[in-house]
Amino acid sequence: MNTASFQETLDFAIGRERAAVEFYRELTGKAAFAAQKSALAEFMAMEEGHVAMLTGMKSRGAVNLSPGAAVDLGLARRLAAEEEPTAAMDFQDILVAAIKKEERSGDLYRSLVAAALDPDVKAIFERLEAEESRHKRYFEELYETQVARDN
Amino acid sequence: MRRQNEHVIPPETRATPDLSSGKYLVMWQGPQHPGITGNMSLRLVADGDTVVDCETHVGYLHRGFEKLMERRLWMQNFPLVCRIAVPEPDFNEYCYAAALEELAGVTVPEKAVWLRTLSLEMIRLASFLMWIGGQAGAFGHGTIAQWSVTMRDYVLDLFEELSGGRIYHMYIIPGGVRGDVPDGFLDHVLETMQVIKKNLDDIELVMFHNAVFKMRAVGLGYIPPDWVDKYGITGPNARSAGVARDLRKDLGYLAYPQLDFKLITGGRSDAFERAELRLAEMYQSIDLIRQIVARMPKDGPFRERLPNPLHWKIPAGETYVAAECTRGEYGFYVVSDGGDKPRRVAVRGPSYTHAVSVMERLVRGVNIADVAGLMVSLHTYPPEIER
Amino acid sequence: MSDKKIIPAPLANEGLPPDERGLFCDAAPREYEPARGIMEDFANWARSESLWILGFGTGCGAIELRPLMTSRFDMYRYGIQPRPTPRQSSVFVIGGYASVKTLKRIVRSYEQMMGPKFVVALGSCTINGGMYWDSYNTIKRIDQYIPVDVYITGCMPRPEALLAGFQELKKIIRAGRAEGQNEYARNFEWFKANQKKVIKDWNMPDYNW
Amino acid sequence: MDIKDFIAPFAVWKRAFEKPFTVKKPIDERPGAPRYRGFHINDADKCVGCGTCEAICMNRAIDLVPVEGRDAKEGDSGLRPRVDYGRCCWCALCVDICPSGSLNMSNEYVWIDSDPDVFRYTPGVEPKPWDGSALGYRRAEGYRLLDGTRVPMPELDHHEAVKSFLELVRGWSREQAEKEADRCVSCGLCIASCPAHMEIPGYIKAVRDGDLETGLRLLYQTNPFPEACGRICTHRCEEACSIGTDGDPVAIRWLKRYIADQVELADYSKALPRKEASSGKRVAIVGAGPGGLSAAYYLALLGHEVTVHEKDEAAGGMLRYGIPEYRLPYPALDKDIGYIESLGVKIERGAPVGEGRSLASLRERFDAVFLSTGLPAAYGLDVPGEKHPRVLDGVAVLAAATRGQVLGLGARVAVVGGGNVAMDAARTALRNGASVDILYRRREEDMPADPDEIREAKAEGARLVEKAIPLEVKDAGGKARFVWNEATMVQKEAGKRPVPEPIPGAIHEEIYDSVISAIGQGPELSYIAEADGVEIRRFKPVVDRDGLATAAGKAPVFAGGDLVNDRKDAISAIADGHRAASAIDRLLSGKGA
Amino acid sequence: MNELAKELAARYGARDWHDRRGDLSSTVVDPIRLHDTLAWLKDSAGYAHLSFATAVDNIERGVFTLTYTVRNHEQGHSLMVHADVDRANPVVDSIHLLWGQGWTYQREMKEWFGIDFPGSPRVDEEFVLEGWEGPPMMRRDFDSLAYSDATYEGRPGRVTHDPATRMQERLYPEAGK
Repeated sequence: MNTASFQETLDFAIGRERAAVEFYRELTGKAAFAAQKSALAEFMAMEEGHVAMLTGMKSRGAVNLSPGAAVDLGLARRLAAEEEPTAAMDFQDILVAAIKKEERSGDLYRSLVAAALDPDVKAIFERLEAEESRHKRYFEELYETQVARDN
Repeated sequence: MRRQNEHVIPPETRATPDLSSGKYLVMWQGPQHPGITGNMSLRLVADGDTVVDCETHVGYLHRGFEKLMERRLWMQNFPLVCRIAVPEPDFNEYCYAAALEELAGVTVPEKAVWLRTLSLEMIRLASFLMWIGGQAGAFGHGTIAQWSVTMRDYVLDLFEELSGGRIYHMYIIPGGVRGDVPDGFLDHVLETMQVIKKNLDDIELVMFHNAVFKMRAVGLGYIPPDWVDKYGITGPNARSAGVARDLRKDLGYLAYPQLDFKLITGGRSDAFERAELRLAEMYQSIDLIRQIVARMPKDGPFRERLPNPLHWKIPAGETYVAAECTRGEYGFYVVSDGGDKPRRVAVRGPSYTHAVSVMERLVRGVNIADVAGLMVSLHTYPPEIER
Repeated sequence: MSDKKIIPAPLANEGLPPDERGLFCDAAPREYEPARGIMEDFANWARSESLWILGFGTGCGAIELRPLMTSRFDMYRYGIQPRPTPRQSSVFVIGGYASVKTLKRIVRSYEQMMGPKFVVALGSCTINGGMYWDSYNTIKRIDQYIPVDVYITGCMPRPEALLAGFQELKKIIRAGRAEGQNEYARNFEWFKANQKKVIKDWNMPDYNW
Repeated sequence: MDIKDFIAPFAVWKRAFEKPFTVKKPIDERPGAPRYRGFHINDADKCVGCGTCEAICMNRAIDLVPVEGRDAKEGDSGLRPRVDYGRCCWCALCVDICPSGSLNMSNEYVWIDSDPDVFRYTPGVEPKPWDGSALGYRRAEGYRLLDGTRVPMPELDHHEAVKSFLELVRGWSREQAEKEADRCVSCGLCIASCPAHMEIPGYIKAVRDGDLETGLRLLYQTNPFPEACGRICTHRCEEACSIGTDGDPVAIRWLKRYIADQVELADYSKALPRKEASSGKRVAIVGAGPGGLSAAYYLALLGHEVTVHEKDEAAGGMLRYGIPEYRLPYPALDKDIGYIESLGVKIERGAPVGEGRSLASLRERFDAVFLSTGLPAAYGLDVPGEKHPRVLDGVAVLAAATRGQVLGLGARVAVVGGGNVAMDAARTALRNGASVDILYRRREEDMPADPDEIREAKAEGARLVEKAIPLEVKDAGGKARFVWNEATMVQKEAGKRPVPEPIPGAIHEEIYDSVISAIGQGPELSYIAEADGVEIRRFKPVVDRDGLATAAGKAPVFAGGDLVNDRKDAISAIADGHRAASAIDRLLSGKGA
Repeated sequence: MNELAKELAARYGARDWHDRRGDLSSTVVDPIRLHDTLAWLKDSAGYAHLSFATAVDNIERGVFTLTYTVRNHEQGHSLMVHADVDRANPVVDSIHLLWGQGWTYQREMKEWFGIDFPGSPRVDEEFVLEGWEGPPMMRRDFDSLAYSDATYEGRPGRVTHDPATRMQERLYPEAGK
C-alpha cells in the first residue's frame, strides 16, 4: 500500500475524531450541572480513545479495527435534534446529539469509501465506518434502554 | 358325629387351674405360629387335648396409629388409615373420609358415592376370599386357598387398574375418590365376577360338602344370640346367631339404600354356619357389584374440591362413622378441635371383641387342634385391635 | 471371612431366672466355616434352591406372601416354601415395620433358625422407618438388630417384586456372598447392644440357640 | 352328613383339565397397571423446586436437594425432590399436589438391593430405567388437591369505571381473601423475586389465620407502603409463584391490600414496632416518594430524626402524581404516609432542593442525606414538531389530574408509548370523556406496561395502535396532526428482541386534540452541583450495594429509587430506601459499614 | 330423642345434649354417674350394643373425656356418653360387668392414657406394649417423634433444604434481616 496515502487517511480520521472531542468539549462548556458534565465527559473520553488508537496505528502501521458493522436501529434518521442542546440539556438531548454526530461521521466515511480509489484506503474507510456504526449502535442502545423505555 | 348341633356354652368365668400340679400344659399359640390369624398370640392352658383357659396377647402390630394421626394434617392421614387393616384397607379410607366430610360439611358427588360403594364391595369380596382360604386351611384343607387366594388376586388386579395400588388402594380420599374408572374397567369387573362366581360354586361343592370340614366345624364355637349385645358382636358372627343386623341396612350409607339385597341371617351360630353365611355374602357381594356397575352414573364429577390440604382446618366437633365390613362394625371416632390436625381418632374394629373377649370365652373346652379353626371362624384381624 | 475368630466371654443370660439360665446356650454364635471350593459351591447351589421361609408374618408384608404361596404365583416352583418353625427355615422374611414387641420375637426366631440362614426385608419400613418413622413403638431400621441380606422396597412390594427379591437372594447365596449370618456372629455384641437398647424387658436368653 | 359329603370333594379332580391359574413368568408378564403407583419420575425442567411435595409427604420421605447444573433463579429454587424409599408409602399425594405437575409415577415396582443405603434418589436427575415411563400414576383429569383458579376480584364494570375516578378494584371480603390465601402453599419462591424480599408466605398465612395484626407487622418489616403496594405493585412475586406454574398465581398483591385495608390506621401502632430511643442523629431525605419515605420510616424507627424535603405540595411522589386515583385512591396513600409521619418524620412540602436549599447545605446541617428524587422529567418525542402546544407530556397530565386542574385534553387524544404512564394517561383521558388512541412502536406483547393495565385500558375503550413509529407532529388549525410510520418487527440480532423497522411508504396520520407523549422519563439532577463531588454516570448517581454514593465531604450521601435502580418501580424504591436506612443506621451508630 | 335427653337429665344429670347427626347424639354426665347411666341405657333404654369406649385427652381443661358409644339397634340411634375425669387422678368405675368386651377397652385406656378402672380384669397388665417405660403414650404431652428419635436410630444422610432459604443464599445473600 502507498504509505503516504495510508498516513494521510489516518491523519484525516484523527482530525475527525479530534473534531468530535471538540464537539463534546463545546457542549461541556454549556453544561450547567454535574450530571451533564459527567455524561459528556464519558463520551468525550470515548472519542479521545479513538484519537489515541488511530495515533498509535499511525506509528505502528497496522489497522486493528474489526470490519463488522453494527446493526442500525434506525433512530438517527428519525430523531429530530431541532436545536443545539442548551444548558438545560438532559440525557436524551445529549444522546440524540451523540447519535446524530456518529451518524454524520458514518455518512462521511461511507461517501469516502465510495470515492476512494486505492483499495487499501477504501478498506480503512470501511473499517472506520464500521467503527462509527458501532458507536452509534452503542448510543442507540442507551437511548432505547435509558430514555425511550416505554416506547 | 361329634358335637352335631349340640350347643355347648363355655363357662363365663375363667378356670383357675393349678399350674404347679403338673396336670396342665401352658402353651403359646403365636405370634409365630401358622395356626394364628395375623400376628397375635394365645396363651393356652390345656388339660390333655382340651383347652381350659386362654389369654389373648395383642400388640405385636401396634404402630400407634391414633397417636400418629394426631401429628399429621387431616389429608396426610389419608394414606395412613388404610394401613390399619391390610386385607380391607378401603373401610378405613371410607370411614375416615366420611367422618371428615361430615365434620367439614362436605357433600360428596354422586359418582363418588357409587365408586366408593363399588370399592367397598370389591374389597369385601376379596377379604372373604382370603378368609375362606384360611378357614379351609385351618381344618387342613389346602386346596381352597389355592383357588380363593387367586380369586382374591383377580379382585386386586381390578383395584390396581382402578386405583394404582394392589393392597393399599388409597382411592377413597376425603371429598370423593381419586379418579374415574378407566376405560374398559367395568367390563373387567363383570368378567372377573363371572370367574369368581364359578369358582365359588366349586368351593361350595368341595368345602361345604366335605365330611372332614363338616365334622370339625359343625358345632364348633357356638355363639348364643344373647352374647351379641353382651359382647358387642357384629357382622356375620352376629347374623349367624340369628340377630339381623347389618349396618349397610341399618345406617343406609353410600349407595346401599338404592341397592337391592337381603339380610342373610342364620341361627345355628357355629363355625360351619358362619362359613356358609360368609359364602352366601360373597355371592351377595358379586350380585351387589353387578348392580353397582349397572346403575352407577356414567359421568359427573368424582370429587368435591376441598381447601388446600396443607392448611385444611376442620370445624371443632366429633363424630362416629361406621360401616359394615366383612367382620362387622368398623368405625372411626373423630374429634376435631378446629385445627389442621385431628384431636383424636379412635378406630373401632370388630376384632376388638371377636378376637379377645369372645375368643377367650369360646375357646374354653375346645380341642387344641380346633383352636385355629375356631379363631378363623370368628374372622379376626389383629391390627384393628391394637392399631 | 475374617481369620480372627472372636470368642466372646460366655453369655450371662441375665434376663432369665437363675434356674432357667442353664437351659440355654451360653456361647455366642460363630462364623460359618465354608467347605472347600466346589463342595461349597455345590452347597450354596443347594441352599439357594431350597429357600424355606419361616411362616411368621411380622408385619403387613405378610399379606403378599399368600398369593405367592398359592397357585397364581406358586413359589414352590422356585424352591421356596413356608415352614411353620424356625428350626426348619432358612429364610426370614421381615414383612415391613417391626414393633418392639415383635422385634423381640424376631430376634428370638432368627436366632433359633439353623444356619445358613438369610433375611429378606420387605418394604420401606425396614429400610428407614417408612411411614412409621415417628412412631414410639416401631424401630426404623431392621439392620440395627438383625443382619439383612436383601431389601425389597415398596409398600407393599408386590408378589412379583418378592419373587425378584428371592431370585436376587439366590444369586447372592450361589455367589457365596450371603454374609448376614456371619455378620451377626462377627458383630454379635453390637447387635445385642442395639437389641437390648430397645427391648426393655429382656427376659430371654442372650443367644437363643 | 350324607354320601355327597364324601364324594363331592373329588370334584377337585376336574381342575386337572383346566387352565392353571399360575402366571408363567410373573416378573416379566405382569407390568404394573397403567395407573400403577410405582417409582417416581420428575420432569426436572418443569419442576420449580417449591417443596410442596415435601410438605404434603406425611412420611418425610422427600428432601429438597441442590442439583448440579441447576442454580436458583427467580421462580425456581434450583432444588429438586429426592425420595427416600425407606420412607415412601407410594400414596402419590406428592403427585396429586405438585403445583407444576412435574412429579409423576412410573409403573415400575421392582427395586432390590443388599445395601439399604441406596434406596434414595432424585427423580429426573439421577437416571433410572423407568425414566420417561409413559405408564404409571398421573393425576386424574379434573382432580387436583390445589386450586389453580384465583378468587375473582370484584371490579367496577368498565362502562361504569370510565365515568369516574372511583377505584376500579373493589377489594376482597374476608371470606374471599381467606379463600385466596388458602391457595398458597407457603413455598416461598416468591420472596426472592420481590425487590424488598417481603415475608410473603408469612403474611398470607396471617390472612388465612385471620390474624391481620401479625400480617401488618410482617408487611411493615420490609415495606411501609402496603396500601399503595397492595394496589399498584408490579407484583413480580406473582410471576415466581409456584401455583402459577399450572394455574393462576396466588394474588399476593391483593392479599397485601386486604391486610392493609382491614386494619384501621388507629390500630397500626398496636401491631407495629415502636420507635427506638432517640439517637440524636439527623438525616435529610430528598424526595417524599416511596423510596424516600421508606428510608424515613426505617430511620425514624431506629431513633433518628428525619426531615424529608419534597418539591411538591404533597408527599407521595409518583404514587400520588403519577398514578391516577382510580388505581390508588389518595386516602389509601395518605394512610401509608400518615403512619410514617406519625412516627415523627418531618416532611417539608413545597421545599425543592437546589437553589436556596442546596445539597451542600443539607450535608452541613444533617448527619446523612438520602436522595430519592426519582424520574420526574418526561422525555420528549424527539420528532419534528414536538414543541407543538398540543403535544403534552404524560407525567404532567397525570400530575395535573392529581391537582384537580382542568385538563382540557379535547375529544380525541393520542397517547404515545406503551408503559404504565401511557396506560394511566390514556385512562385518565378516557375518564375525561375523550376517545383515546394508544400508539406504540412495538407490539402489544412487548409493552412494558402491566398486562392488567393494558387489558383494562382496552376494556375501557382505548384503541391500541401497534407498530406505530412517530414521525412528525404538524399543526392542523391549532390541533395536532400526528404522523406515524407503520412498522414491521424485524429480528435483527439473534437473542435480542425484534426491532421495529419502518415499512416504506406506510405513513399514517390523524388529527388529535392532544398528543400525550409517554415514552419515558428522566431524572432531574440539576440540584447536584459539581462541588458536591457526587459521582454521576449517565445521569445516575453511582452507588454501592447499600446505596452509598461516592461523594467528597463529611455527611455521607445515599441514593435510591428510580433515580438509581433499573427496575423503576415502587417496590424497588422501597427496597432501596430500606437498605439505605439500614446502611445509614450502621454508619451513624458506628456499627461498621 | 329429646325425651331420652330429658330422662337422662332427670335421672343422671346428663347435660349438653347434641344431635350430631340424625342417628347420632352426644351427652355428658358426671363420671361418678357414668356406670349407672350406661347400665340404665343398656338395660332399660334399649342401648344394648357398646360400639366402643375410648378417651380424649383434653389437657387444656385438665381432664380426660371418656366416650362410651352405645347403640339402640331397634331405634337405629347411637348415643355418645361423655364424662370428664380429672387428669390428675383419673379413676372410673369399671363397666366390665355390663359388657363382655368392656375390660379390653379399659385395659387400653389404662395403658394408653393412664386411666384406672379398679376391678377390671387384667387392667394392670400390659396391653399392646411390652416393657414400656415412658408415660401413657396417648396423652397429649407425650411427644412420639421425640421419643422415636431418641430411641430408634434412623438412617443417616438425609439433608433437606428450604427453598426460600436456598434462594436467599444463592440470589440475595446480602439481605440479612
